[in-house]
Amino acid sequence: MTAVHRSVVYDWLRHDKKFPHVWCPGCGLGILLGSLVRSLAQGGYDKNQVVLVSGIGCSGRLPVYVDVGSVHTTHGRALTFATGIKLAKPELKVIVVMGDGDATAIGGNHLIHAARRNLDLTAIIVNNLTYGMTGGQYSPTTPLGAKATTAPYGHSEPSFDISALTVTAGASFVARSTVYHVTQLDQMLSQAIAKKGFGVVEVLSPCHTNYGRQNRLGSQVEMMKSYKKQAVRMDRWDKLGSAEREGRFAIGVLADHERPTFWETYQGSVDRAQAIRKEG
Amino acid sequence: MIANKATTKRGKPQTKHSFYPAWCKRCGNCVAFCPVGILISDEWGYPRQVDKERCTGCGLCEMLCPDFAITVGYEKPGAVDLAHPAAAKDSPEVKQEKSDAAKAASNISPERLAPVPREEK
Amino acid sequence: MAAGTSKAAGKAAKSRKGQARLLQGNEAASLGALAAGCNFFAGYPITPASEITEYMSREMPVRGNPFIQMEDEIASIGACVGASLAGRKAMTATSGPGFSLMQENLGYAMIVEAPMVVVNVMRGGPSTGLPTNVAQGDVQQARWGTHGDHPAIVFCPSSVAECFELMVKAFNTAERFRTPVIFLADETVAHLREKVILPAEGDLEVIDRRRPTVPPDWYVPYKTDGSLIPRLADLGEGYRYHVTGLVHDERGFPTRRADEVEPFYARLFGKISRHFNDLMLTKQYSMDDAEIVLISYGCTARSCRAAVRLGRERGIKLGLLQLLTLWPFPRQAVEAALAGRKAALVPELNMGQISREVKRVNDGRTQVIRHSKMDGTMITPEEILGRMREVA
Amino acid sequence: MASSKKKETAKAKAPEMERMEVRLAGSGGQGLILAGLILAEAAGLFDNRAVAMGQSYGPEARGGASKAEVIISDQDIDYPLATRVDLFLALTQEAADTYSWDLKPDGWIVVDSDLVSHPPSSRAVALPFTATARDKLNKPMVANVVALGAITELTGVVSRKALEKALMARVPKGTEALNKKALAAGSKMAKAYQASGQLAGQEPTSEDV
Repeated sequence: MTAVHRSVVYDWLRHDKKFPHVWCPGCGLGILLGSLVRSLAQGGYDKNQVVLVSGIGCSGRLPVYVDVGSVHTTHGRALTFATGIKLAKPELKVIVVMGDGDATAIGGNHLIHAARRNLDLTAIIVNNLTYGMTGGQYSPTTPLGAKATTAPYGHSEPSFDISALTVTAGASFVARSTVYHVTQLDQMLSQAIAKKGFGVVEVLSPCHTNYGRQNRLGSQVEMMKSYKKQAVRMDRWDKLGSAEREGRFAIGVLADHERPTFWETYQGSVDRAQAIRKEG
Repeated sequence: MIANKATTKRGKPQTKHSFYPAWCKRCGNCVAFCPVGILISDEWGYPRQVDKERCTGCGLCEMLCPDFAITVGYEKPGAVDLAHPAAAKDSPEVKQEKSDAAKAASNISPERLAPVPREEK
Repeated sequence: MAAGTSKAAGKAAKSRKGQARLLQGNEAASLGALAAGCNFFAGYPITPASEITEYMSREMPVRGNPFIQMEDEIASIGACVGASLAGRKAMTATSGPGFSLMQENLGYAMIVEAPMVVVNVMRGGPSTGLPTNVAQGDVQQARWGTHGDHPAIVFCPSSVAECFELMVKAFNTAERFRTPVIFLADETVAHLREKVILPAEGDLEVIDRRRPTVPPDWYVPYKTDGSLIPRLADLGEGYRYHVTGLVHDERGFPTRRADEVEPFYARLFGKISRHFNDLMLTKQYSMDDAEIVLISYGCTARSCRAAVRLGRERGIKLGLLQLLTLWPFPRQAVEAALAGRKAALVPELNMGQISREVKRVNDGRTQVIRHSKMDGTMITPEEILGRMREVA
Repeated sequence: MASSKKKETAKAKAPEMERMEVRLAGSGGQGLILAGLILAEAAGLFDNRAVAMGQSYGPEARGGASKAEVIISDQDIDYPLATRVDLFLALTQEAADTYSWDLKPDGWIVVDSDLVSHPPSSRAVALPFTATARDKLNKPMVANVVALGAITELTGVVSRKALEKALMARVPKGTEALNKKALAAGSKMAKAYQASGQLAGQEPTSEDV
């Protein structure tokens, strides 16, 4: 595998869409955008064969910056649109970018069913622990006790572990990384995109503007530095006791296995249907 | 492979940073995460390279820049960067420059410079 | 029995085109969709529309086309919009509760101008309502269900034969105008079996969307010629453009500029209103000398036809204007039907959703009376004739 | 109207038929919807008349009263549901009770003699459909076909030939002979019934109306 140079991103960005982009200064989405584009270029995909689909929220604005077919859909439903696109044209590489609220609150049902069906899609879930675009309300991944504009006295619900959820639901590939671990992120994305079946990459990304400010976590620099402290690579994570795991999270590949995709099993139905019809 | 590239005193290829102030939002990622600490914020919060010689060309600043406002390339042989003459390892001038810039930058928070866009979903 | 039905249906689908067949409304609608080129179906089962989803699950794999039963109706219409953008002729079918769930993505299809057909087989509502009973309560929802102001095209069949014909028309309209089209049937028509003679395949006019002919670099996704209908490129064909539910400029990128937003909406409405005459379908029964006119649609139009027949046997000069297009509301046809009549009666299985439209376009000289029924059963011809005393 | 059809034979060109409403009722699982389909296809596709068929939709898949209604006419069928039923077949007491409120006073009422102890009218023709299917054909599930054979013979609502063709097109492969037998058993019992003269005196009296 020959490495592409970082500057390849400029070949993939949409220059008729004016930069700078809409996100706040320091937002991790920009880092993810670069990482995603590098991974696509690295994989040698044809721009014409890639479709980027997103929902609503800060992450929803990501596809517009990439010079591929891009579809910015409704809140929580990006995976359903992607399902339609993929089934309509199975040869396309369909990548879905969602936020944590998008993917696990309003779109939680679609997420688990997409994983169960094992559609050949890549789902990138940008987890910033909050609803950033609408002002910092709590999301299903907001930690217990954290502050949000709708949890002024501290959040009273436990949170989802997105990666564990999608592993259980049957995704072929699940990995977690952060925008701080950007070289690892490039790798995880490359693997997920190349994977046949439903690939999930959970990307922790700081929202210093809303989540960080309300919880006094400092600027995105401090938040990214905290990722450095909290993130533990999978091989080490397995050796940690539960006390040591407190306040930390694992990064790396959580699941990677082969399962037939929906399209493959559906071809079985197609064959049987055609055989039965031929018999009359 | 890198024969046509300028080299540093230690024989490594000489890197060249390009900054695009038009895209830069002055978030400070590049300055904060440069492993060798050769990027500083100027008085407006824009990054600037102070010690070209020590740049390893790792590209982390480029990858961690959310705004695609930095590229790290290689100096062409013989090119002279007039704005940033090669500086010795944190020479007194560099130290002074860093502390001046830090002072200036501390007065201006990035958030104040670029209002946070807010919209309803 | 299930095996017998599917076998007969399958055999029939192949060999009996152009011949008489006994079909259920839902089956005829499905066959109409297939005849019109439907090659993508995503749905979620719901009474009384499940037969369409079942029929498609049998027929799509035979043709090698995708069928998927999604996790809910929101997902179903989402998948249809995605497939439509990737070049397929997509359809989903549901009933009231599912149709309510679909509204947001229906609005999305409207704003990105994705051609597709949404079937809503009306049952009693609101909420779970009367799942197996007939009603016509979704007429205004079909027009105004999704938020924001937008045009809507809604067809409403009253017989099994019309289920087929109007479904072909629905797909052709969707493709021609680049818009979602709603096929609004009701439980009676959807479950009714009638003998129909389907046209042979070659006799049908099938319209496909206009795709760009320029090279990708020249493609401006929402720029239009005089027709106001932009050309739609399939995803993955080299035309790398952006699709968004935000109001967008000609290039497809979000805009909030007043000088781009206004023309956007003007075009969205204009592309439909410019072709009103092609869209507004009506049928007339005994209208020439009618003194009292019935205006109706869906299964209730069948009651009206019987009432016209029975009324005339009794010396009441009744006529019927049947609306096959509910939206855009066939104003001219209704105006013409009202002109010079003693009175108009609008029977419907709701509290007056079309009668208010009839009243709206009435010039005031004709008495317009609504006849509402909401007990989960059809209006009988005798009930309509029973109103004649107050009319005459 | 029904009586005028009595002597019609399969070969003769069927006379012009005005709207005729048939209701087949029983309990879910007795195959009355299928019987309705066969009747409708016989009339529509093989006798070449206009036909409309509706059926009851309830939450129960089995049990409970269920019905199929077939409207047959040589004119276009405007109102597609039954208004006054010309021919009512009931295979259970519950169905006979539930669906007999809108019968035509001079219409046909045919019931299963074992399962319907209290027919809706004293004029009702009671025949042993289920018993015949069970005892003579060893297949209780073909009671619906036996009944179809009988009502066709009695009323001529469709031609015998059309019914047979429609039946053969619908039934699963391998059951053709059984179904033909069932049809014949139905016709036979109807003929015997007619021969026994029990139809005399069946004209409605004031008590029935």
